[in-house]
Amino acid sequence: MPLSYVLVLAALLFSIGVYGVLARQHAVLVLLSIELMLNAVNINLIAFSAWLQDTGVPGQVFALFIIAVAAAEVGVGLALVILIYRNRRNVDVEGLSLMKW
Amino acid sequence: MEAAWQEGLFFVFATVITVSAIGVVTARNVIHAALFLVATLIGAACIYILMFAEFVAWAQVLVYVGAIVVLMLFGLMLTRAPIGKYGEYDNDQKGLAAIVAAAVFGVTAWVLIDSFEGVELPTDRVAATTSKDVGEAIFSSYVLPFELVSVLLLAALVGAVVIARRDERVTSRTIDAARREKAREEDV
Amino acid sequence: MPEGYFGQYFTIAIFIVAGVVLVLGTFALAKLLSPFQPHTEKLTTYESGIDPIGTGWSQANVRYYIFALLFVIFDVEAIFLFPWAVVFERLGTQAFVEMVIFIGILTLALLYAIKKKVLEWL
Amino acid sequence: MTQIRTPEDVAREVAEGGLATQQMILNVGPQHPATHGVFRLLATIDGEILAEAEPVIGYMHRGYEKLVEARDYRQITNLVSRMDWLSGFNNELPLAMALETLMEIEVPPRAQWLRVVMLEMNRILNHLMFFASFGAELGAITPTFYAFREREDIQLAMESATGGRMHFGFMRPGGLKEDVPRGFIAQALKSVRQVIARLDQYEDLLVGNEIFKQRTVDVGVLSREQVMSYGVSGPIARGSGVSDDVRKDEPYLVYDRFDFNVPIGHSGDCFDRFWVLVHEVVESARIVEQAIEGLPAGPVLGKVPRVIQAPEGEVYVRAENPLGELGYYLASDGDRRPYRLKIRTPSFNNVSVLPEVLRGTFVADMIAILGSFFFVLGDIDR
Amino acid sequence: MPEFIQNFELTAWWILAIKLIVVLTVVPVGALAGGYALHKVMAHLQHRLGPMYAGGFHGWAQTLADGIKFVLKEDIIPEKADKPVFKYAPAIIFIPILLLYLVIPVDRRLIVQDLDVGLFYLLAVSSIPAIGILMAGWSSANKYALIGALRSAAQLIAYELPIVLSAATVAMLAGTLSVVGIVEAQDWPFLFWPPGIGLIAFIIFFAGSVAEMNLPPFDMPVAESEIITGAFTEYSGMRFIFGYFFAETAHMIAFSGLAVTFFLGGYRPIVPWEPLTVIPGIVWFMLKLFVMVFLYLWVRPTFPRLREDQLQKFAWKGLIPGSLGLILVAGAWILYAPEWLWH
Repeated sequence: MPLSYVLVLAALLFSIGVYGVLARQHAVLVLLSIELMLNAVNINLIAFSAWLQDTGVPGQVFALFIIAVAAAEVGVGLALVILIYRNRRNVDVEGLSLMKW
Repeated sequence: MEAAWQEGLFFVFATVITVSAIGVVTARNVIHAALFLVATLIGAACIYILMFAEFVAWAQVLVYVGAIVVLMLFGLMLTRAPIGKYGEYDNDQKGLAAIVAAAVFGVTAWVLIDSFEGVELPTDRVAATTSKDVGEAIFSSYVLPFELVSVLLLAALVGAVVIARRDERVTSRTIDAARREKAREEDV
Repeated sequence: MPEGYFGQYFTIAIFIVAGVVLVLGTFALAKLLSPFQPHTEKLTTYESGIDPIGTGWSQANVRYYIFALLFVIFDVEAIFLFPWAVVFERLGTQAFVEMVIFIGILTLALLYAIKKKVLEWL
Repeated sequence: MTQIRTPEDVAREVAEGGLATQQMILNVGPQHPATHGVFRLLATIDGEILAEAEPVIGYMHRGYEKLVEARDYRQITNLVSRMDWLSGFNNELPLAMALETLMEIEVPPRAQWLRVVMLEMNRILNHLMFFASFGAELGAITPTFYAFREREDIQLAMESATGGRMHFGFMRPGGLKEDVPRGFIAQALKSVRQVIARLDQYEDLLVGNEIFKQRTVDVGVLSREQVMSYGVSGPIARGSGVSDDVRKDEPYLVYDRFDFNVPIGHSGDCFDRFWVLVHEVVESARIVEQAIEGLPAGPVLGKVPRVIQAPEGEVYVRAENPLGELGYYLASDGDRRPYRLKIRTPSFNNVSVLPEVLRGTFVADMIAILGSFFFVLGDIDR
Repeated sequence: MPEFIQNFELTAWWILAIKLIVVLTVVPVGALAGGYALHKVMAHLQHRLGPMYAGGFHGWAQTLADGIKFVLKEDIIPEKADKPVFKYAPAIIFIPILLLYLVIPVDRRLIVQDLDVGLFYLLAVSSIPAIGILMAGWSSANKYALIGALRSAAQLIAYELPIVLSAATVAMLAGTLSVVGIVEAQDWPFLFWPPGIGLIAFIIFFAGSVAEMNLPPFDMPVAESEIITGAFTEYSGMRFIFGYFFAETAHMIAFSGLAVTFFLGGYRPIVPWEPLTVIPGIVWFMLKLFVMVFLYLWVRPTFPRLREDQLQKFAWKGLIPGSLGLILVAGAWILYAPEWLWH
């Protein structure tokens, strides 16, 4: 199976994530789209790891680290969203112009 | 024979991933979007298994599906999901966003296809990467990032606790904000 | 039928499909056998026999979020714990100390949460 | 006292944004497993915590006080028996006593002693029922079956004498309907002794259980002042350390001849209320034992005119029902029917204090508190 | 003997088919039998007889009759519910539980599929039902269901961790994640060696699994006296069965199997004496399984339930720090305990 198939899939997933980040208003949905992008990265890493199997498994290890980073990102991100929701009763990223307020 | 199997399955999973990822970014209901994300994540886990990374695949299921999505669902139930079943969550730059996304996809896909033309993934491996391989790699070569992960998680927890902790001042301010908002709506 | 590594997952995939068929098949069977007489009263939301006030999609408690976050953090720990569990005996003291530090830092997180009383309810 | 809001009021408040902190209105009841019938709590909850709870009653209102005005006294005896369906005999007693006072009927000693036997057995029945339901509400299912095992024996004894299992209709102004049958004495004695003997099991199963203590100690504390100001009575009042028992304070029948204690709690939490309840079972069993041992011979019905017709006058009679103080205020204009019968039921007053106790507790504690506020719906709504 | 039996060859496909048939029979039948055992054990612990009529002998067909009744029940989906999510939430709860059965070795060779990461697979799969429960509770648009789902999910995740961490202890002692490898690595006396570690891990695992299955004293997600049936308040018919009853009993049997595999030596004889080793491993496994199932059933009618905050406190301040400490103790033991203590 050609490596480029997997890479194109990852690219597709990544751009869907990009679309989500740009087109969504709800902050949690933006976070979900970021997860899509992180997963695209993971797919890439795993694919390269499978390709370069003779050099050990750094790709997979990095994927694990990315999962950990995603966990931290979601944790803090959602906490921010909750705080914003508490103060403003909505979570539209469009309305987030606290500095101008 | 093996290669054909692998390729066919790859296309099945790729379709699942793509369709559900599109579901994530277009769903009209936030919970549905999160559930589409579950499908995407499980599809990605299947791809990992196809790429001989079974440990990462199950780690993905354990952490992403079992924990991060649950956290997301809790987060959603803490915010907008309860109030309306369906809502308009897209902003008015949908068209622009689609163009940007398509451009990103076009450029990266072209670059990737161009640079990795003719590279074939191995399909004849007898065994996958074992948990032993992963463990040895982490605990001999990647010790520092591993320890940093714990610091990162600690920082994330501290940050989240500071931000999301129940605080009386916040609550009363919330009420004020709600009143202000209501007044603003009435003005309009 | 594939063998070796793919064979293992082929079996599991078959069982997933079989499970789906089992559940959905039973649903279909139930649909065939059971009566279907919808009625407005029957389809209302149950709330102790009273018409619900407000919607059922109400806001959750923020404490649940902290619990879920703690869980995520320790779950991430678990994915590093298992590779460690199978190799630390061979790698010896060095790997053991690494894990002691790792668990120590995460225990700090738990202690912080306990100290900030986010695990308390009232 | 907080004003009771109707659902419409609350709905309006929600619509107006008065509850902007996202509190949720939850109806607990009228059709809910924990409310023993059609009792409704209008709970405002924030996550798992109750901001406020309003009891809404009246779903079972049958208009007893009006019904009795159209019935003669014999019919009324059977009617009030159904008011608090767990302690029928106890409901019948004060009415008979009121009539006896007005009509100046002498009750023969055997009837008095037998009444005590029946009353206390009925009290055991009632208390065991709440023992069972409290356990069930806290998720322990086994106590239910233990309690019903004991209830069955006592009920068999009472059935052999009265023919009824819940609504006995055995009381008559002036005494009892008839003498107890042969074998009743032995059976009653055996069943109450069994209860005493098995009390250790209950102590082990619930009272001594660590989880049970965690769920009940310091939960739903009812202060002495609240007891006083809301007119709470019965085991609930005694759980808060208020020594209030009509049997001791104002002995009626022959209660002054028996040696029994009134168990008193001190902290007024769910655990103390439950502890009082369990220990009252023993005390009641001891009274039954003593009453049977000292049972005099003789008739069981005094000289009663053919037609029961209370002379003009009024009387207030109170007695210690299993759930608290039951009072009948009987005003007669000399007819065969009461002119007015005002019923003061224990559960009504006891439940009125609930909003005070429930404020700021957990949803789970709400269930423990409801379980420890021993009430019967029929008794509240009459 | 008919010709087709003589010519029958046990190819890989046939083995797979047999495995499929066995598992798909064992799981529902086991769930029914577990339900019957639940009725009977509980009844006898409470001075009752339990079911006595259905089917004749001691009411053996009671749960079967219940099952048939539920198939015939009308499937009511509330008007306000989110229909697709509501409909398929029970499947998301039940199918992962079915998948747990795949890696439990009933005998040395009798296992559906041994995986190199078997233990990890188990934990990953058993973390999925939390999503199903949240789906069920949220889609019902019912307040009780939502409270129940939140409680349930919070409880599942809080008690998932003790299970994961005690399983990590097991993996450390065995030095492998393969389930068969774990059974093989255990030495007599399974639970009690190394001293304390195995037993404490077992207790933590047991407490965690009782909570995962929503058995008392951890049954507040479905506390009928508080929130009716929690997330399943609006469910009826077959969906209720798969989401709740089947899931509960199938979960119980699966976790009993896991406890046997991780701690009680799986299919190996309880004492390594010569005459006992003749008895096939499947018999030993089943015996130990029955003991475990009975333990779970015994817990059920014994305790009142805890409160939500007490439950979380028990997990986060008791079990989780305890199991983290246990991991370090086990690691120190494995690395530094003198060799002669080991064998």
